[in-house]
Amino acid sequence: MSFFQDPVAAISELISNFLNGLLPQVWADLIMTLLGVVVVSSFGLIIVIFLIWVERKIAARFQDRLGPNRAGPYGLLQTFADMVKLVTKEDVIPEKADRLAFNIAPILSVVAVLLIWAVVPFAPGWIGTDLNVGVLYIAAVGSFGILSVLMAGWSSNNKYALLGAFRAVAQLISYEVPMLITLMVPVLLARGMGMMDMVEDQALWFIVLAPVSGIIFLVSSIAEIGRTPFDLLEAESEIVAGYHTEYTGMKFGMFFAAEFLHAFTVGVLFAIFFLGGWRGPGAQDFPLLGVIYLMLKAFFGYFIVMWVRSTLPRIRIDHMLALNWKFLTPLSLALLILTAIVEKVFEGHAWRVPALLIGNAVILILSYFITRAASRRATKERVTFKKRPMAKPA
Amino acid sequence: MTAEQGVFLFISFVILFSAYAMVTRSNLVHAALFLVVTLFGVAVVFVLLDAGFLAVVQVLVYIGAIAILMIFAVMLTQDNAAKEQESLNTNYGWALLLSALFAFALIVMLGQWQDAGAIAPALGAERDTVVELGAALVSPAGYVIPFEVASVLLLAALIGALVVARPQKKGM
Amino acid sequence: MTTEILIWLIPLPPLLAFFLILLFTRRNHALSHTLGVGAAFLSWLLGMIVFLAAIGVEHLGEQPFTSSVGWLPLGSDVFSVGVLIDPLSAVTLFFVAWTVLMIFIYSIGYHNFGQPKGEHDVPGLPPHGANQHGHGVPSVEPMYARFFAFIALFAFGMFTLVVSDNLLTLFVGWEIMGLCSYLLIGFWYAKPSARAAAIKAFITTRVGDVFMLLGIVALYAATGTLNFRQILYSPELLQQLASTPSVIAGLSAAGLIGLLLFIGAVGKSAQWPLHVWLPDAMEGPTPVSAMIHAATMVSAGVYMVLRMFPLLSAGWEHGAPLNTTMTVMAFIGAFTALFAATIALTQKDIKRVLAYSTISQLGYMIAALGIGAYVAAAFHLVTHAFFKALLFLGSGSVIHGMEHGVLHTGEHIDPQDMFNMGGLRNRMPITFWTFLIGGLSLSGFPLITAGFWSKDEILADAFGNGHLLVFITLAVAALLTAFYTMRQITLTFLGAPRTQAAEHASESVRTMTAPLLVLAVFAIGAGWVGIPEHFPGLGGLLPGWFHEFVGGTLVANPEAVAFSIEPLLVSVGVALGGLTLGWLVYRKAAEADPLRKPLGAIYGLLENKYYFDELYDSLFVQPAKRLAEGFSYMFLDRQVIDGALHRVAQAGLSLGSIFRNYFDAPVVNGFGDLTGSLTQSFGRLLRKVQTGQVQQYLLFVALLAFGGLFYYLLSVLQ
Amino acid sequence: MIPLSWYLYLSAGLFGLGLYAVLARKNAIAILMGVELMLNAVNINIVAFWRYLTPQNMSGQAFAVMVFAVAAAEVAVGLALVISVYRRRKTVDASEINLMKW
Repeated sequence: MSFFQDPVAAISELISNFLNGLLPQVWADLIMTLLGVVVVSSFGLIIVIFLIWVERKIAARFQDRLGPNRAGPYGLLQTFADMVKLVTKEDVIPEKADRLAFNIAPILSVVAVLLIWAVVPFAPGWIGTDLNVGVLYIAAVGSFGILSVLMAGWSSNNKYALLGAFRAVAQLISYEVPMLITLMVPVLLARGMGMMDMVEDQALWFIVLAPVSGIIFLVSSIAEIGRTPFDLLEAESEIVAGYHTEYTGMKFGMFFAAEFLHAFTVGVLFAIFFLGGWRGPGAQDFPLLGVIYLMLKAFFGYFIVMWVRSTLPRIRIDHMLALNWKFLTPLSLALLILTAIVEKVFEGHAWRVPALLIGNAVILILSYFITRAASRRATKERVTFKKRPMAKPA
Repeated sequence: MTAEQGVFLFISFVILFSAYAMVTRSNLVHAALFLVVTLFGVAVVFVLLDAGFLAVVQVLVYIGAIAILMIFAVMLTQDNAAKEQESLNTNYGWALLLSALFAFALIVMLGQWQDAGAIAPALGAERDTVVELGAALVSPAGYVIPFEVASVLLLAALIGALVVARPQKKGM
Repeated sequence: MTTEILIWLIPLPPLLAFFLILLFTRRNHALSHTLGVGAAFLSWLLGMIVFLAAIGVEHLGEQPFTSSVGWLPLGSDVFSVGVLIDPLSAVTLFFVAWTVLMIFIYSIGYHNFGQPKGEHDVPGLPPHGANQHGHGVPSVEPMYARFFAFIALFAFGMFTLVVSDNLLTLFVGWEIMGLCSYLLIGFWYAKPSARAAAIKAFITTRVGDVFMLLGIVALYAATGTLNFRQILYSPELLQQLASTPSVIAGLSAAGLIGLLLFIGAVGKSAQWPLHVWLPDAMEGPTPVSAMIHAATMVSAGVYMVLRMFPLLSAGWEHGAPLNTTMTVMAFIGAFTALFAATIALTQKDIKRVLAYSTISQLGYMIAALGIGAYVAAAFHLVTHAFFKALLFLGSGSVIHGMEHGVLHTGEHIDPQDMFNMGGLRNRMPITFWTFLIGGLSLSGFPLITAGFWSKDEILADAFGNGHLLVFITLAVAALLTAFYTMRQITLTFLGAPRTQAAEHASESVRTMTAPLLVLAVFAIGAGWVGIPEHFPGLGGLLPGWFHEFVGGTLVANPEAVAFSIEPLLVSVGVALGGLTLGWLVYRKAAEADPLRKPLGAIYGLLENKYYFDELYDSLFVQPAKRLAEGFSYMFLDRQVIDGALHRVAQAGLSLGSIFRNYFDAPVVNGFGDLTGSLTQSFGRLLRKVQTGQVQQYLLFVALLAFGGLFYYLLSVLQ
Repeated sequence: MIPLSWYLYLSAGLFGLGLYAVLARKNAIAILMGVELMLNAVNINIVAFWRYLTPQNMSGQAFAVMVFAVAAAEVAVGLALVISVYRRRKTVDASEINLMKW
């Protein structure tokens, strides 16, 4: 295998040969693993710097502004300047704060996102570890994110922070339900929970086979990262900044970075589960191409997230919960059942794809009618508030 | 001592230490956080036992749901004054004695047992235990009825929890 | 295979009905009872199909309908549950299906469906009646749908019990019925007496159930299976069980397990000494009484004993001396039969008489089993279910008629007291005739009634196999039975009305009388299937297939006892004699019982049911309370040192008070004071047994668990 | 290689700690946490036995899954009860929740 075909494999072989010559097998393996961890997580963390710039630029375009344009060419160095600012800021810990939890929370929030990257298949053969329960793993480590939010909110000893944490738990745990259920759809289609198999099985992108599931996944993921319109956990007009109200300096920076990285990770996951991951012409032979495909697809998902963010206003908390429990969860369950039945009945049949598509369409139409009927009933039953007495000038 | 043994000893130390901290900390949120560490350690033990699926489920269910709910409940029910209170009830002496005896007796009993020194047989590289577990859970020759009963149990718990925790109507 | 599927389906309709009624149709009375009766009807239909299929099969005992599924894999084994229809369960299914259906239909009328709502009716109390056109009329039960839900669940339990092929599911059905009987006896939960009766029934039967569960566990430990056929149809296994000694000296493993199971049946079938719950259970609505006491629940106990008969009789051969278990059964059964019959003589409440009569008749069956008369016991179980259900429903109809009269006249009398009745035969002809048939059947009126044939067979068996003591006891009990039955009929229906209400009683609605008529047919006809072949004149006229059919359940088909004239004469004599005596004594009875004077103190003893309730109260309930209090004092003082200090202080205090009283007050006075204060402070300390602190309770649980562990350790380390 | 007994000792220790929490902690939620510890100890045992003694069939893991389900149900209902009690009595102290006495 030549260097140009697969540079990463070539380099890692080089290093491991070097280490094996130096150290016993166990230690060499350990160091190789650690190196892999460092590489993958650095990749994640470095890409954040770039992401922040991209997001600010694109958001500015949506809002008819220019965005950062002073530091460096096209404002590229803006993020570095911000970093310097954050690092040099005074690190304030509130007096009554719970120091242990307060300090661990931001680290945990970054870790939670980085852990997902361990199972991201970048290209054929390029994966941190190919767990046979990869999908479940993603769902599992996501819970650390919730934990970090809770810890941050509670330990700050600030009522806004605590309120933010409460909202976060209500929202994140709720939206985990439809997200997990929709994740089962690609699992069913790929007949396995391994991430590599998932991508390799997508000769036909799953977004084609399960379009509605893809959309549900994207929506609930946006809720999971807590971005507009689901940014109730840090709604600045209501609860200052939510769970990270009390954080300054680099700790705040960690939350900030984690959020951006999480948003991008959602794009990556969307690409893996529904857009065929690294698949693309020539990716099998040149893994580097696969990485590029994956990143392009991920940016597409990320772009949608940004688009939604700059378009929609924040929704009310009861609407947020109602959308989840009364709409997304039943819908995703219906889709899961549909997919399971179709996969069983039309196994290996030419009608499998059309059947899935038709099923998706039928469920979508049905849900439209049910929702419309429900909303009509709700309009009828809407509580009419009493007219308040007007203040009259004396 | 092999690397595996080292990992095991380290992780059991972490588990027992954090469990001890959970039991003794009077600050309930700290206790819950230590519980999380313990649960995570148990997940690692599952990995050591070649039960990767269980490890992931352990993290998902215990940390992602149970521990979070615990912390949530602590926050809902704790007023700040309660933080300083004595965390143990008046039975603690007896409790300490009894649970120490219990653990000791268990250890003695298990140590006496003939298979205690068993070494894990090879699992076989071909086997995908996740697939086997899935098949066992839903095949009629396996555990499909307990599995369904468990789902009914969860549904019942869901409804029961809703009913119990729902604010009472006036006059009830 | 199709028959097996049908068997699986039998218990399901009532269960479905239970959930549907409870969840959806509670507010709609008509829909609720349609669901309930419909479910009972479906089960009946399935039961009849299965029954007909079953009697069509030759040697059903050897090749019964069975089907099972694996339920719980246990290590290398799979615990399977399934259904089994062999001759015994087929006939049980037959009478259960019929009586259950009849009781469901009867309940519609009994709970006054279609009547207006009462103004003062509240859930939890019997309806008080509504006012219509200036007269009181019965009002509809406020918890109408709930009743149907409960009895549907009850029916589910019974059907499960009958069709199950292993002890575990049998026990599940058994316990479901236990729960339902608790719910139904306490149906009118706002009545304190109903609540107490419900708790009493639940706890008393629970005593038996715990032993039964122990028996089941012991059986599983000994054999590794709970399947009837695997245990009962392998003579080697039974032989082995009968020859292994158990932990109790002098008792084989089979004997111990059998006794434990039998205690379960004693609780469920209300045998002495666990009979106390059944009369009190009359607090429930009458269809419930019929269901619990006649057709299903108490029969379940006997059914279980019949089921396990090969185990109970393991090591015993026909004609050989009885083994321990059987001796116990024969003794308890015969004793209960006589004992309950004597109590029934003096009861005033029409339903209580029947309750004691039920206990007595169940004693008959147990005694019959105890002497090895397997078929006779099964036969009596069937006939008894029919005529006793008939009698209970009939008594319900009487009470209903009386209530009607009470509401009409506005008198304040107890509509269940027989001494308030009299002359009802003109007012309620259908009830009278059917009740008469039931009563005659119960007393064993010769030749035409079902009760005669079954009772005669038991007596013949007892006589023929030389169990004279049992024979005499049962014969005396039969005499008493006939006597109190006639007493009941005379007091209720014959003579002149003793109250205004009785004069204005009215016949019940058709939904109540129709089941009576159907059951009356069975109360006569059910006996004809078991007429012994050699009976003079009648033998062989009708095919007496019952003996052969049910006998086929056992591995060795028991031989019918040879015909002899003595027991027949005795049984005819006691039936007719009892009936005549009853009529003679009560013909002219007015407000007081004519037996009271001649019997004197015995009458009081009987009237108070031999003071068994009081005995149990002072024997178990009070000491339990005292023990509990003492226990707390000894152990539960929370802090050891604090508690010790406390007690030292207490002791000092009482010591001080002794001195003070000794010096200060007159000795007698002081002694009195001291006693009082000591008792008081003692009591105050003692009642702390129940601290309400769950962790202290848990501490004891853990202590016990540790004790078990420690014991195990000791035995292992030896 | 790790002998089976190590896992058993670990689980025994964990069980003891959980038991202590259940018996001695005042706060009802802490008691629930102790119960979780005990359940985890049991699970370690189950899985260890599976791995060491009967790896050929999946009974051990299946039972562990059942334990997860039971634990989830237990926590859901338990916490609901705690919240409900807190609403009425403004305390989650198990030694103060003692209405059922005498």
